Amino acid sequence: MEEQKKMGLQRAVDIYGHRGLRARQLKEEGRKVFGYFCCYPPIELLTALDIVPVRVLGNMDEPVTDADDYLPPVMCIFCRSAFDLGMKAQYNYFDGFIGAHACDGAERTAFIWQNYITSPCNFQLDVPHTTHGPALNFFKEQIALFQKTLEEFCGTQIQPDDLKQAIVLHNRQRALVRELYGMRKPDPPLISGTEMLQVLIAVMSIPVSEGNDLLQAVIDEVTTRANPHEAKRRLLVWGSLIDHTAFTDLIESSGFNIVVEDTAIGTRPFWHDIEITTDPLDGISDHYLNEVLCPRTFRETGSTYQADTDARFYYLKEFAKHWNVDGVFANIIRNCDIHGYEVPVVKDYFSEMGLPVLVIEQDYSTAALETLRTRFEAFAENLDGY
Amino acid sequence: MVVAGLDIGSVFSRAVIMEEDTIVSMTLKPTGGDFKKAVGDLLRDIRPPDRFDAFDIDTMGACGLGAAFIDHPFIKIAELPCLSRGVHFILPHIRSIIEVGNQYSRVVRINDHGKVTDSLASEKCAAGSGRILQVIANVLGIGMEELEPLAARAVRPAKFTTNCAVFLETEAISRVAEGIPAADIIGGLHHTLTAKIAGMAKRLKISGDCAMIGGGAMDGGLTRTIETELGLRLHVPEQFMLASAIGAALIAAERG
Amino acid sequence: MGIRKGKTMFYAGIDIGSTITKIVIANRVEILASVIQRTGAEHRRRAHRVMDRALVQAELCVDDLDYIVATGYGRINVPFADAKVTEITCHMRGVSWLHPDVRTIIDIGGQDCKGIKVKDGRLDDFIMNDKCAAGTGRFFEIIAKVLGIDLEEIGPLSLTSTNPAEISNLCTVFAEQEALSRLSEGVPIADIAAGIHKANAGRIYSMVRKIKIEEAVAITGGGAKNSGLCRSLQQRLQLPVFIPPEPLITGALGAALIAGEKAARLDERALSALKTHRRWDAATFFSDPGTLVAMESKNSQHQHVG
Amino acid sequence: MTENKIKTKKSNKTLQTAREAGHFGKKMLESAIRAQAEGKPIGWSMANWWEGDIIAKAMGMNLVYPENWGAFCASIRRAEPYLEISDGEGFPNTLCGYARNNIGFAKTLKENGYIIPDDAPGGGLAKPIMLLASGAACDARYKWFQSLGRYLGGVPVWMLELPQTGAREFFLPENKANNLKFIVSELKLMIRFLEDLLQCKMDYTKLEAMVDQAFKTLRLAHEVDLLRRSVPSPMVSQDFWSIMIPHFYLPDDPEAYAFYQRVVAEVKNKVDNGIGAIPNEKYRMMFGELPPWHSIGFFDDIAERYGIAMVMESWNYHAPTPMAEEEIDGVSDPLELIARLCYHKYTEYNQAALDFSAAPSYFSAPFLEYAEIYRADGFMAHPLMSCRPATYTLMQTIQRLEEKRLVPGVVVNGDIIDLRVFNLEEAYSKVEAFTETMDHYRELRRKAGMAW
Repeated sequence: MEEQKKMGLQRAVDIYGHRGLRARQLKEEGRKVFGYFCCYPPIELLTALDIVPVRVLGNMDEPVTDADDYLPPVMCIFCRSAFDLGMKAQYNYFDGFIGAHACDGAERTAFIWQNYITSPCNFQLDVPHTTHGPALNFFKEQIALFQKTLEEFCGTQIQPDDLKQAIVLHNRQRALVRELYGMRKPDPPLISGTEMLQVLIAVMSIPVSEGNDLLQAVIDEVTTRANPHEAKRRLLVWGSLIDHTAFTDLIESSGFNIVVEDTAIGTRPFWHDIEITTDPLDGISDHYLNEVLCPRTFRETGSTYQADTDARFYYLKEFAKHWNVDGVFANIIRNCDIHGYEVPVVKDYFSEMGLPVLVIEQDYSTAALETLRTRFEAFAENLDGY
Repeated sequence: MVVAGLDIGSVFSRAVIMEEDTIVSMTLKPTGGDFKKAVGDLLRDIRPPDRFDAFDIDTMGACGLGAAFIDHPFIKIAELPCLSRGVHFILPHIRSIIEVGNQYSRVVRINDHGKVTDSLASEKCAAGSGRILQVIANVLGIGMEELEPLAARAVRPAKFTTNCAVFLETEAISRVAEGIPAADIIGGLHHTLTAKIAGMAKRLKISGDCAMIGGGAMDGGLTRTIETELGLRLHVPEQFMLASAIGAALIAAERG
Repeated sequence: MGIRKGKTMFYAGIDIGSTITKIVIANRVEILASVIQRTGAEHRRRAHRVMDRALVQAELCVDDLDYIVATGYGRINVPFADAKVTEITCHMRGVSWLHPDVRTIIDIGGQDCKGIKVKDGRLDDFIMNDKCAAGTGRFFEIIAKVLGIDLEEIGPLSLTSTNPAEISNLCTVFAEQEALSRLSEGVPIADIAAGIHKANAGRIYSMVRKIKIEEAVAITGGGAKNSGLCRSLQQRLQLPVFIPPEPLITGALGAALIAGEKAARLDERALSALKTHRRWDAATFFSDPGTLVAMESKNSQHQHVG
Repeated sequence: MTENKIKTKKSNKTLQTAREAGHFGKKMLESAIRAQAEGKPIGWSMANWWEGDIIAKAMGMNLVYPENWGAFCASIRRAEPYLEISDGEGFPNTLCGYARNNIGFAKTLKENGYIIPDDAPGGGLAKPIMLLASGAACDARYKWFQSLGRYLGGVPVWMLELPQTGAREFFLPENKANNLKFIVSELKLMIRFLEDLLQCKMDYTKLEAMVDQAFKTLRLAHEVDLLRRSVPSPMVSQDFWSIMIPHFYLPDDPEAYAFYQRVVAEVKNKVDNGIGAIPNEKYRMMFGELPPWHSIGFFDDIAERYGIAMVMESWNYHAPTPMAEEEIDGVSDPLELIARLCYHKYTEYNQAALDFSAAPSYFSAPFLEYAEIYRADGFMAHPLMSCRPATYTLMQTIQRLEEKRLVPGVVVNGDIIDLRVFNLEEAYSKVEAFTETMDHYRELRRKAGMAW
């Protein structure tokens, strides 16, 4: 119970460093633990059944070997890495696994995961591509099936009030994360990109209530401590997720402070609260389909190219303005189509705001990171007017 | 029947002559850049004076990059079956092979007839090939066989940042100049190569006894490192450089 | 104290590339000295030696230098540098000083290859390959060896070819074998060389085109000294190409120019403080690994301060 | 820079009807060009398993298929310049080759004031008034059309929804009803969208007729697949890749129906007389994913050299098995029929997916079923650098075929667009070695008492 006493950033670092640890402890204490892939499965339902949701991530520091037989090299390396860890039994404590049809990579990986890494309970959540009325309807029905599957597995019904309670808890978490994001608005930011990443991944590896305590503790610590960070160029990260501090460290030691991330570990899962509706599934389905803003979801094309991009990326303007961004890093994990197709569009969009964009297609490997340093330093020099 | 088997590789050219199932003559020489010449020399030297001249050879099988330059009638055979059949002939009990060549590394599983049942090779680029070992040996002015005792003294095996075979060479060479102990550099190289090769071996689920051949087999150090990494026994046959030539002869005999 | 006094300020740029080290010493208006030497492994001692030669050429001593900027992949190993700047920025600056109309720079180094876009004298976009030897100087060294000719010959020789050989492999090692087979087939060396240049020009072009190639195009680095490669590139680009009089020093030149700008931001006291902190002497006892390690840590502290 | 690297020997189709099939590809392009000349509405469409294109056509939309056109550009080696443009625009070169080809073309179209440049391969693609995207099977097939906004600004994209249920989930009680309801209501939305766009009403009797025709054509196309189960194989993949065009893109076209009647007749005749597509059929192989269009001749060579007959291809290019009567009995609403058709297409192999734990039911599981009914000796996987989603499950398929069916697999790297990836020599030596592997596994299947 050492971890319990240590609070704040240090605890975040510990959990980040030993991701499965807390979940394994809770499992020994009799709690059920579920893994979920990408940010589309509605984990509120898990919480409502007292199940611990653990976000499945990869490891840039671990060469992909065991996955090679099942997922081809031409596939998104993040997905391959996550599955590789699975094959190496690093997620062998799951009582259940929830996959979602977010993108091709996530969907196929989830299927193959369930074929080879068996856990007692599995669900594959189909997520519609559009936000049409029928799509929302269908998505709600999918979530209902998901709920049934969980209830059968646990042998208990989810009471509407329990679900609402869970939603409140997760909304609280979203609010705390946003509050923490607010502390990156000052220059220098009160919390670095690396610290933020450690906190967010920690939060995705422990029960929501513990996560909320952790967030609160971090907020207190960050607001009271002497700010250790120096002012540097303020960077917005857009695109594929970053889930290893080696990468954020590289960026922040090359002349930048990361101040906001529009990624699947950054703002996307946390930016909007779930509305509490009479039938909770209405609020949940609406949130995950309409408010988790990954470009995998098709949003109606406007009458002009401008209207189309505005409809899809308006929120980036807000980020740029309120977080006083100097430049943008478009992070593309090689073979990530969802973001790959958007590169020219997003570049157009940011240039209109007068923000330079550094696009890097990278191979999701710490070994290959150092070669990126020159690119970031040159980008920083560019922003410095050289 | 008298059969000749040739394996014209980029670095070495080999030939064997077999009468029924016995090797009556074998030769191995550096290809030295000119395939035509290599083939010519080979066909001249392979013939034991007391017995055949080239015309006594009933059929000839050949594989390898330079096979195209053979100006006698012969049967062109893919490298993989030759390699497998050859190893099977030399080590009948072996069911899996690791070949560390000059351009690529290869892992093969064979059945009790020496036929390929499964195989993997490093493709597209030379990353993971054994070429670096020869290069570094030259730089240090030692023979491949001296690499092992050296590597044994490695204290902190050097880490290499690149995958590209060419850059790996330059990186290793500059380490030498930086005064990093040769032992650590070679140790580091052994680990780098082993990582790639072991990866392939694991994918083919290789276990137990296994043959180690190709130029890389000259370096016992690499062999040991792979052994420990994979926890299996590697056998380096005496005629490991000739395996594919022998296989070519055997297959030619079947087809001829 | 320097052997010269007076208002003129002196700046040095040192570009430590993977294979060649270049130094440019300049004042506000002209280049006073430029030195080019093979890098060798011990960058630091080399840096120190090359700088010595440059100083002699410029008739200056190290304390006359008001600001020193190091660039190139060995930039972290220059203890006497006052600042480090990436080769991308330096090339950009150097080239646009020589030729302000250049919009696209293709820099072909010994172990990497870059495409740099310039817009109103500022870095607009860039791309680089440092993962694979294809399209780098190293590729040509290796092939030249196979063909049994000097690196300097391979370019001119390729120009005499009327029928370039087909070289399909871009992995240097495989291409080496391909060249070997062609040789054995009796294909003329000139045609093989031409094929090699064609293949690499294609590789370089398809990388650089990702940053939208626009006129005027400049080729720098060792590759610019290879007439065969320049022609193949030009055929691929279908655009006029500017090659600096000394394509190797654009990085060092840019570094020197940036040194000037950095110095201009400092007052007298800050400038002299710089000089007293410079660890010139440190550059002499590098051979033993002990100091190597020591330097590493000092350097990294240094980084954090500056 | 890669010209004549691979000898493009034209492949010898073994069926007379296959040689005639090229006509349909031309027909599609020409009718679109004509329509453009006559000022009729043009739409660019993704292949969508008959979900949306029949509806669009029923509304008087003239559809062209950039994927199909991409294959055409590749086969005549005219894709490279378009790929270069796409790369220059900043699109990663890891994206779908067909997409990069089409994006490059769209840019030239825009720069040419939306008049098709004279040098455009096969007459090019006329400017569309809508883009019919599909979320099924592959993200590229909507992200790509979405990204065309930069060049066709203002041309609306309609996104077809085709749900992809998991294997376990397929058997959950409500799921099927939910899926069908979802598809139907989406199709209704699409019709409303088209009615607004074209300012005309949907003629449902016409649609009914077209759907009916499509069902008939697809049934014939499936009969061909049934005939292909016989040994020796009456036709090979080289034939299939030609004859798939009509049923894949034009099933509602009476001419396509008539065509398949001739195909069935020809194939049946060969089966009845035991005539194999290749004289010395020794190995029967299945082929995973699209072929290297620019060197189909390769398959003739390995047929000649090793007696390899390619007897079956990826699930996605085949007509579905006919639906059980109770599925369509009394169903008259064409939208309901369409919904059931494509839902059936995507889910019919879910039992196999569970039995062999080889989910998903698309791409992966079908091969495990084919292995037995087509008596396959081996599986050739052709991972596509630029059509990756189709490739994601290939490795698992190889694994499962080997474990569960004792059918080995060989990987031959290639691409549908980039000529450089496919290395002919490497492919030959791999296949030569692989014949030994197939012998070995045939022995294993015999020992295991398997049916083939």
